[in-house]
Amino acid sequence: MIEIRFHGRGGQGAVTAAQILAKAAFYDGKFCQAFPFFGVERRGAPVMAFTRIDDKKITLRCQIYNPDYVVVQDSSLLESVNVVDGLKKDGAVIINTVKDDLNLGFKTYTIDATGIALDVLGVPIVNTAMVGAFAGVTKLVTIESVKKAILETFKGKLGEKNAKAAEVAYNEMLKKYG
Amino acid sequence: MQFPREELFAPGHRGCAGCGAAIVARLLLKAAGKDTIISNATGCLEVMTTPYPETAWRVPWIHTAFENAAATASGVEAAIKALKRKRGKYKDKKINVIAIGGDGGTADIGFQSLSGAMERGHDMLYIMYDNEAYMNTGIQRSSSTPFMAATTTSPAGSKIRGEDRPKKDVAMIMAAHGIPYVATACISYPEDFMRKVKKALSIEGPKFIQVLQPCTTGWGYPPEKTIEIGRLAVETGIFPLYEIENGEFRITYKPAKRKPVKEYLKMQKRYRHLTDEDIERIQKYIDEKCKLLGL
Amino acid sequence: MCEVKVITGTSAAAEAAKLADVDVIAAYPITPQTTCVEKLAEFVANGELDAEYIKVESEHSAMSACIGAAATGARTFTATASQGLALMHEMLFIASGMRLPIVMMVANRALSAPINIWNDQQDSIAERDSGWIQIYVEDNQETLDSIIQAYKIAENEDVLLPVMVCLDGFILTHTVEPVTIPKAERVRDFLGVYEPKHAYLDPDRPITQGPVGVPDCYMETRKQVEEAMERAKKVIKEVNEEFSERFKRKYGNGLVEAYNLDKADTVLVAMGSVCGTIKYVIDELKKEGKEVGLLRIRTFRPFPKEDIKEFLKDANNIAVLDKNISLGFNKGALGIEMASILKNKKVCNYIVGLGGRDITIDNIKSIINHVEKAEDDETVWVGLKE
Amino acid sequence: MVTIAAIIYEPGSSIKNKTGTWRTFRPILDTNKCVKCENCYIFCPEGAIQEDENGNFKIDYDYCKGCLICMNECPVNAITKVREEK
Repeated sequence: MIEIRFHGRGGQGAVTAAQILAKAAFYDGKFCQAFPFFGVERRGAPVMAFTRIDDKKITLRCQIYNPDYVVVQDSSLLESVNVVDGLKKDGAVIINTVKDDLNLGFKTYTIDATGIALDVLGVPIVNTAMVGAFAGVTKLVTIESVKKAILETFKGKLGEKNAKAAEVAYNEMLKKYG
Repeated sequence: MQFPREELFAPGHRGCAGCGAAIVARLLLKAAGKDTIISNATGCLEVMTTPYPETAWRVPWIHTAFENAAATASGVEAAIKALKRKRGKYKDKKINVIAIGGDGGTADIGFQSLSGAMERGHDMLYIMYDNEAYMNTGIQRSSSTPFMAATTTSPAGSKIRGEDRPKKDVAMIMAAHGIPYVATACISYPEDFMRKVKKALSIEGPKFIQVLQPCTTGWGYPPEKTIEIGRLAVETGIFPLYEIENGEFRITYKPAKRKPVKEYLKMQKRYRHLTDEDIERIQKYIDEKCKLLGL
Repeated sequence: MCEVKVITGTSAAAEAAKLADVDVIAAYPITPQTTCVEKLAEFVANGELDAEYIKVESEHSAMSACIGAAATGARTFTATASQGLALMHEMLFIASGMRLPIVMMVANRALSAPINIWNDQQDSIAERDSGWIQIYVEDNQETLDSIIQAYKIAENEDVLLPVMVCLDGFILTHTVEPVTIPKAERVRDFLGVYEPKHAYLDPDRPITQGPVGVPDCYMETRKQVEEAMERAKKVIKEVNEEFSERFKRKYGNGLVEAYNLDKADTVLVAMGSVCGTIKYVIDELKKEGKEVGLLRIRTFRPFPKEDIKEFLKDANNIAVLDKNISLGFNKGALGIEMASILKNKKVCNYIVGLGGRDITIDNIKSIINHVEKAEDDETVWVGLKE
Repeated sequence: MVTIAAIIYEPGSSIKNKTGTWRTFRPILDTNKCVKCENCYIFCPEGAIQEDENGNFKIDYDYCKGCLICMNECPVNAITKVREEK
C-alpha cells in the first residue's frame, strides 16, 4: 500500500488533488481511498489531504502517519509546517518551488507548478499540475488516468485546461528526472 | 338553508360543555368539506377528539406532536404533490391540507415550525384556535394571553396584576411573511369565519386564520355564554375581525359603535381582579389599537 | 452494467436515495451530513430525481415533515448528525410509534459540549431506545447498499419501522473510495413500489393517525414495536440474502459479520468503520502467526443477541470497542449489552475514538494485548492524553 | 386487539360515546316558536341539534351536554331549560 500526503492552503484544492489521484489510481485498476485532514481550517490556512493506493481493497481507516510521499503545493508552507513529518526514510517529497537546491533531508523533486498553472490556466491554482508532477515522478498512476480523473472532476473547458496543466507538469518531471 | 348540513366532526367527543374549540372544528369542516386532511397539534382539540379507539374526525387526520402541526402538514402537502405527479394518486382531486393548533402550539412552541411552513410557500391553511392560554394543561399563560388576564402562571397577586405583557399579534406577524391570505375570525360570527376558510382554500399557497374561541373553563364564565362573550370581544374592539388579501388590509366587521371593554371583562373570572383604574387602562390601550385599524 | 464511481460516503447515501426513487426529502444541513443533502438537492434540481424537497427550518421539522409525508404514503428520506439528531429526538419516537418506514442517513458525530464536529457514535447510540432500526456500516459501498436495503426492511409488513443507516462522520462521509452503483431498474425491481396498507391520509378512506394512546392501549403499542423489532431480525437477514443474490454483495448475515473467528480465542467486537482498521490489523497479525477475530455488529437495533452468543461461544478474550460512553457507568452501550448477554465470559470494554480521536493500528494492537492479559472485565479509555 | 400504531380506521367512531349523561340542565326546544334561524344548529359544539324528517330542529339528548348555548343564542326564546332528573 502506498500512502501520500498533500500539503496546501485552504482553497488551493489539496483535497481535490488527493481525490483526483485516488480516481486516477482507480482508473488504472487499483484500489484507492482519499480523505481530507478533518479540521476546521478556513481559506489560506495550511491544510492536508491524503490518498491511499493499493492492489487490494483498502480497509484501513486511521489517518496516515508515515506517508511514502509528500506533495507540497506551496513552498511557503515550509516556514510553518514540518512537511516531512513522519515521512518514511526512503520516502520522497514533491514540491512546488522555483528553487532547485532545497534540502529537506529526503529525496526531493521540485517543479515550478505555479509557473505552469499561470501559463496554462491563467491562475495560480496548482493542484492538478502537482498530481501530474506526482505521476511523472512516481509512475504510480498513468497520465492518461490522471487526465481522465481531472476531466471528470472539472467539467468542460476548465477540465481541459487542468488536464493540460497536469500533462505539462508530468512531461516536465519526465524530462527533469527521467 | 343557511349552513351546510354535512357533519364531518362527530358528536361524542370529550370537550367541555360549551367548548369553543369544538365549534371551531365543526365550522371549519363544514366550510372545508370532506376532501380535507387535518394536521392537529397537541392540545385540547387533539386530546378531546381522539382518545383511542374513538375519533370525532370523519376526515383524514394526523397528530404527531405539539410544536409541529405546520411541519407535519408540510410533509403531507409535499407527499400529495409527489404522489399525484409520480403515481397518479388522488386523481384530479383538490385536497385541502389544514393544520390546526391552539395559541400555545402556534404562537409559542410551534412558532418556528409555522414560520418555516409559511415562508416555504406550501399550499396549506393554518388555523390558530385562540383561547388565549394553555387550556389542555390547566390554564397557563401563553404569548397570546391578553394584558392583565389571570392564568395559573400569570396569577393576580398583590404585586403583579395578572399577565404583564400585551397579547402577541400573530396574525400581523404572519402577514409580514408576505403570504397571500391572513385573517382573523371569531366563532361567534360563523358566516364570516366560514367565508374566510372558503376564501383561503380557494387561494393557492400558505394561508393563516386566527380564530378567537372563548373557553368556558379557562376564562371563567357559564358555558352558555361562549358565543355571547366572543361577540363582545369583537363588539368592544378587543378582537377585531379583518382579512389581509395579497397585502391589502380590510376590516370585515365594523361595530356600529364600539361597546365599552368593561362589558366584556366583567363577564369573566380571569379579569375579576381588575379595578376601575385597570379597566380604564385596558380601554385606553384598546382605543389606541382600534384607532390604528380604523375601528 | 453497473457503474463504479470514486465517491464519498455522503454521495453514496444520496445515490442510494435516488435509486430508491424517494418521493419526499425533508432535510436541514449539518456537518458532516451536508454533502448528502446538497447532492440530493442537485439531483432534484437537475431532474435526475423526481421528489419533493422540503427545505425545512430545523431537524425537528425535517423529521416532522417526513412523518407527515410517510403517513400520507410517500417514500421519504432525510439525513442528519449529532445535534440535529438530538433535536429530532422527540420525533424519532413518534416516527417509530406511528410505524412509518422512514429511512435516514446519520453521519455519526460527537455531541456537544464542548462542540465537536468530528466522529464518534454517541449521537445515534443516544437514540437506541427510540424504536428505530440502526445499521452501522463499515464503508461507502455498504452505505449505499444499506440504504437500499433499509427501504426493503422498513417497508416490510412484518416490520414497518423506521431505519437509520449510521456512517462515521468524515471517516466515511468525507472519504472517497470506489463504490459500485447499481442500475436504477434493478433497484426498483428489488424494492418494488411502496403501497402502505396501514397508514395513509386519503379523503376516500378517512383514518385517524396519532390519537391519544390511553393507558388501555399504550402498552400494547409498545409491545407491538418490540415484536416488530424481533421480526426485523429475520427480515434483515432475508433482505441481506436477497440483496447478495441480486447484487453480489453481502454483509455477514445481515445482523453481524464474522471475520477470522474460527481459530481465534481473542475476538474484538465493534461497529462501523473502525472494523476496517481491525481487519487490517488481524491480517497483519495473521502473517505473524497470531489469530485474532472480529465480530462486527451491523445492527445495534434490533440487537442480535442470539447470533452474538453463537459466534462467540468459543472465544475467551472479548474486547468490545465503543465510540460512545454511558456517563456514570464507565462503559459504552455495546460494552454494557455484550456483558449482559455473555455472563460467563471475560468482556473488556474499550472506549475509543471519542470526538474524532484517531483509532490507530497501535491502539488496536494495545487493545488485543490488554484483553489477553486482563484478569477480569475492565474498562479502558484508549488513547487518552496525560 | 389494539390496531397498529393505534390507528383508528372508523371515522367518527366517537358517536359510541354518549356524552348526554353529563347534563345538569336539559334544553327543551319548542318547534312552534322556532323561526329556523339556525343559530342553535350552528353554535352547538356537539352538533347535537339536527333537522328531523319534517324539517324541524331537534335536540339529540344522547350527545347534548347541556351547555345551553342554544338557549342563550335563540333570538325568539324557543329554547328553555329544565333540571335534569335521573
